[in-house]
Amino acid sequence: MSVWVYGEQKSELGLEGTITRKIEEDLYEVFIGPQHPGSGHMRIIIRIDGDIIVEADPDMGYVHRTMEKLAEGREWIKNVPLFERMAIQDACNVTVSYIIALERILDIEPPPRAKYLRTLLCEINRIAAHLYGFGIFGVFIGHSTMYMWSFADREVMVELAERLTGARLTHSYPIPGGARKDIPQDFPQAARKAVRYFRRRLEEYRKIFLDNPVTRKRLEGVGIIPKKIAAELGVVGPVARASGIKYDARLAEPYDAYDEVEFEVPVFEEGDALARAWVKFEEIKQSLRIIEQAVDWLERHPREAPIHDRFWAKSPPLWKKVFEAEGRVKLLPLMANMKLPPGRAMARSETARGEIIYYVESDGKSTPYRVRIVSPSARNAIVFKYIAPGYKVMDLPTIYGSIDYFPPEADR
Amino acid sequence: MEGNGGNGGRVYVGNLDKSAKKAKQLVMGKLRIGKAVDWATAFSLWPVHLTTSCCGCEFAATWSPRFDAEQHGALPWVGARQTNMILIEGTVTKKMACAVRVTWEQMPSPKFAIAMGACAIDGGIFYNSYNIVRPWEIIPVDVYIPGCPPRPEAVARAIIELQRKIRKQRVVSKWIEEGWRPDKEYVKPKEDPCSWWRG
Amino acid sequence: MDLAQARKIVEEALSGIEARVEEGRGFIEFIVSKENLVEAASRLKKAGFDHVKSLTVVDYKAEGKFKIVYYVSSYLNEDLAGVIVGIGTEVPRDNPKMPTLVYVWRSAEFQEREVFEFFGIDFEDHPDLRLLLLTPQVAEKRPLRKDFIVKEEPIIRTTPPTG
Amino acid sequence: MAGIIDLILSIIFYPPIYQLVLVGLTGSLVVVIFIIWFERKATARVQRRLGPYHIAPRLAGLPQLVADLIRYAFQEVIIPRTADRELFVLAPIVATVLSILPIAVVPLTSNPAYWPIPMDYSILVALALTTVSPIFLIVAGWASNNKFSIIGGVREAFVITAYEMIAIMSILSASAAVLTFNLVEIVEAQRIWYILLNPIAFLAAFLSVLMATSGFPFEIPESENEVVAGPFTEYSGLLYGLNMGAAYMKRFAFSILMVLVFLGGWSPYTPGEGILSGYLIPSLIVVAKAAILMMIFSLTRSIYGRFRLDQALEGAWRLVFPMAVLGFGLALLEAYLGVM
Repeated sequence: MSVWVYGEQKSELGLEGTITRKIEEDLYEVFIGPQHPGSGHMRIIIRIDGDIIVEADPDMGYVHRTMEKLAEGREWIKNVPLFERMAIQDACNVTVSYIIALERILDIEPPPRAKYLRTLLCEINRIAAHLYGFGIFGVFIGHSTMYMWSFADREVMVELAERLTGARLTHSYPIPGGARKDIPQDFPQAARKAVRYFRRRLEEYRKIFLDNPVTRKRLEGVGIIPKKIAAELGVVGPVARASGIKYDARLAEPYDAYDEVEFEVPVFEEGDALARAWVKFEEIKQSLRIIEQAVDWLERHPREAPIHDRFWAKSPPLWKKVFEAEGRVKLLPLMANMKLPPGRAMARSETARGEIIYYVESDGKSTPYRVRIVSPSARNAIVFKYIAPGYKVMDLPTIYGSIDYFPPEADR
Repeated sequence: MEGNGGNGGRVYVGNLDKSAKKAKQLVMGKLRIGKAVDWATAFSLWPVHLTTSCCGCEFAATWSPRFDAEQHGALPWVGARQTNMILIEGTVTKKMACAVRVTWEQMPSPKFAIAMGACAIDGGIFYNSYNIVRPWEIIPVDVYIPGCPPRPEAVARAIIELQRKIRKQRVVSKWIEEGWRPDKEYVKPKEDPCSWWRG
Repeated sequence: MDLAQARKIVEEALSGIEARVEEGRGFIEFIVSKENLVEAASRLKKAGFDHVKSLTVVDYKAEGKFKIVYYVSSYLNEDLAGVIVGIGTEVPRDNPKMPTLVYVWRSAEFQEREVFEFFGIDFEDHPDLRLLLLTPQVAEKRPLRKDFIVKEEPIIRTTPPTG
Repeated sequence: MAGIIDLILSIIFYPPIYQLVLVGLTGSLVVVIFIIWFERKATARVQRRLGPYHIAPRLAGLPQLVADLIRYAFQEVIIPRTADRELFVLAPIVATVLSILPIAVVPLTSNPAYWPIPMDYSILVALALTTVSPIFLIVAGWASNNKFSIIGGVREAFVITAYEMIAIMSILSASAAVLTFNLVEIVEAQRIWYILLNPIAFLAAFLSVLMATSGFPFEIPESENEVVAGPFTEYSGLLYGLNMGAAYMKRFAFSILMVLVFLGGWSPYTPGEGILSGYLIPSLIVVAKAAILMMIFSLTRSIYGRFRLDQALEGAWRLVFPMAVLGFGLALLEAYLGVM
């Protein structure tokens, strides 16, 4: 068995992988996916020696829908719904950094109300996406009740988002210079009710899932990523935070209203699957705090169009009336064909699975010259290759579920 | 002779095809239980676990407590061999097309297909992508669900539509009598979706 | 820490290596020659930039070159976490070859495979340079290069749709 | 002609056969239909949803399994070209038959006229018969010639090593307490149900039955997230239906054994003369108790995930096996003290 030569750090980090295709032939090769309940829309080719995984080779691209290329042919704002399809259960978080990149090129700053609105929807999405992750995780370790409960409660958040934006999943909510809609009148009560409900439910989740003896036994000590290796592999989001890396794009480079609201970033030291589940669990609690604060702020401050004056000033008076009545910002037709000044920008935001990065380059036309997306799942995919070997076959779904890998996002 | 199954005439197994035909004649001709079979299949549409794209989110939500498609007897099942329905969830990429076709061929007849989402109808938002195929080029689709993504109610509705179709057009009992789906042509992909894999 | 401070740190680390500095909004990047890339990257890593956030390739067809930039940042050093620094190089379009940085930053491994299939850039000494996302037939077309064109319907029709 | 009819009648009314047909086949089918419905409904209730419903709203979806079975019965049966054809077809059939075979030897009444086979070692024979059917799951996994099936079969083999000893030991502890291998004597001796006298053995038996029938914390051979459907991955149509039914029928057979040994058998009722009082009512009581026990078994699905294979084996050998030994020791102590 040949071992990778790995620079100077080899002995220090113990990061040794085996070269694919060079391993001994007589090992059992099992193809997990793409039609397999233990993998989503991807395939993991594992080779096992007895019950131990010797090598895992993630075979991605089953959901590669060529977003980067399609974006080069579409107008700036038409790319928002396109990028949203990467992770539709986390739509606002995924697109907000693209919008921020556009705003950086345009050199505008959205009004504070728009910032709070975006933050509100981002956190609602984050909870929904974490619950989605919990549900899939539950099903992966055979716990169907966790799947059903978290999907049932996810509907609460989905409905909240629907009230705010009008769509269950694909909100297309943030737009350059602001947000598309103000909150409806009865939204604060509904949001507070949902927060109260969730605080109660989270206790029950803890009892049936995180503190369940069978679950604990399955998760503890599985898929351990030590801090140094986590940094070396460049994992993001809850995976990194469970390994003791205190990194969150909301802290590192605060966007929207995150520098004004109060929240903590939970960091765990263990780095195993249980710690990753706990990070997500604690993050839901923090998101609830942020939702409360954002709703309070929005209620305290007067309603005004949540969009930059550059776009709003030119709007006809009728549209202002529409906003007064419905809270809906109508877009100028020129926005669809808007030309951006030449320039390059990069922006990051923290989605539920970790940090997403957009590199946007404009050459002065109405379509981007290049958009580069690096999504959290794409960066976490490397975990399969380096962390899964050495664990048992039955640990593979645990690792998969705990890093909350979402193939459409990874493949773009 | 191929393998040990070629002759098929061992004493204790018998000729399965022949005995199956006889049993079919007996059951369908004499007992007339075609209606019961249609009823049973309509309420036992088990979709296979194959998530092709992001509509899988709403697919999962359809079986969540709020919409609970298990009410209608549909239970997502793990292996292709034990199921009789495939639910295409959104875009099918060129790489995934192979998986879709193979899964479809693995499923035992009578089988049904529902295509979910705009992408499964004509590409949807990805209509000009270089890496997608239309599902109807690969498998015969019974019911289409528009929407991007369709709401869970729409998915449940599609299941009910399919149930109605099976019971009204007596798809399954006709399949048993004639050995093929009378309402659907056999779809053969123009180009082999697995060519990238077979090399 | 803001970008100006980060620039100082990187310039200090890269002293002796000729680098062109380009600033964008939200990042700063240093373009070095192909030969110096591995050395420059190793020095950046020693300075605390421990992971690759994004490996971005832009195809400048008119100028006949690819610009390949590794955007790096830090996890272990919390001061550096707030900045994104790019280290990159330019290779000609007709013969794109460059050394791999997998041995410096392991987190670049999958992204280099991705760049290989989308642009056809050959990373010398990459341990496992295979296709990642695409099928061989699609990857042959090198879809993210500018000479691969996908058609898009115009948003404003000049003639009304008929029928 | 009359001789042939007599012969056929004598075969049908040969006690083990009619017990097998009446209780084993018909009874277990009814119980399994009810239990699977109960399992799906109870799980749905815990998970705050409805479960099967629209198939028959007035019966709350009770015929769901009937529909599934009819659908399976009329679906194509695919035999892969690479599979071992004979074994592939035979294995599920034999496994299903064998899994209800223990019912053919257990007496369900104290009236000697209706004992299937009057013998003194009925508990031993019944336990011996329960150990045969899992072999055919391994055969099914091997015959499919599919990687997942083979891994599933191997897992089944591992699990067998863990639960078999425990099941035999914990169920035999009752016979150690009464100092007999005759099930009727064991039942008759239970003035107090044996579960109260020896709860440790009951718990061990409960866990071993969960393992034997892929109950939920131990649903490892068919663990879908790694091995799709375990040994049954390649099975379709009727053959899969049989496979799926076999696990529940096995659970039914085990439950009847456990009812006789731990739960007093036909206990509040004293069988009398005649087929109604002597056979039907006591066996109905036993089947009803077994159904209640199976309902308890099925509740674990909604509470637990599944253990890893090595954890299940470790738990079985480190925790449940000593428990079974302890139960056996307790039984011997009780025999010495003459409690029963």
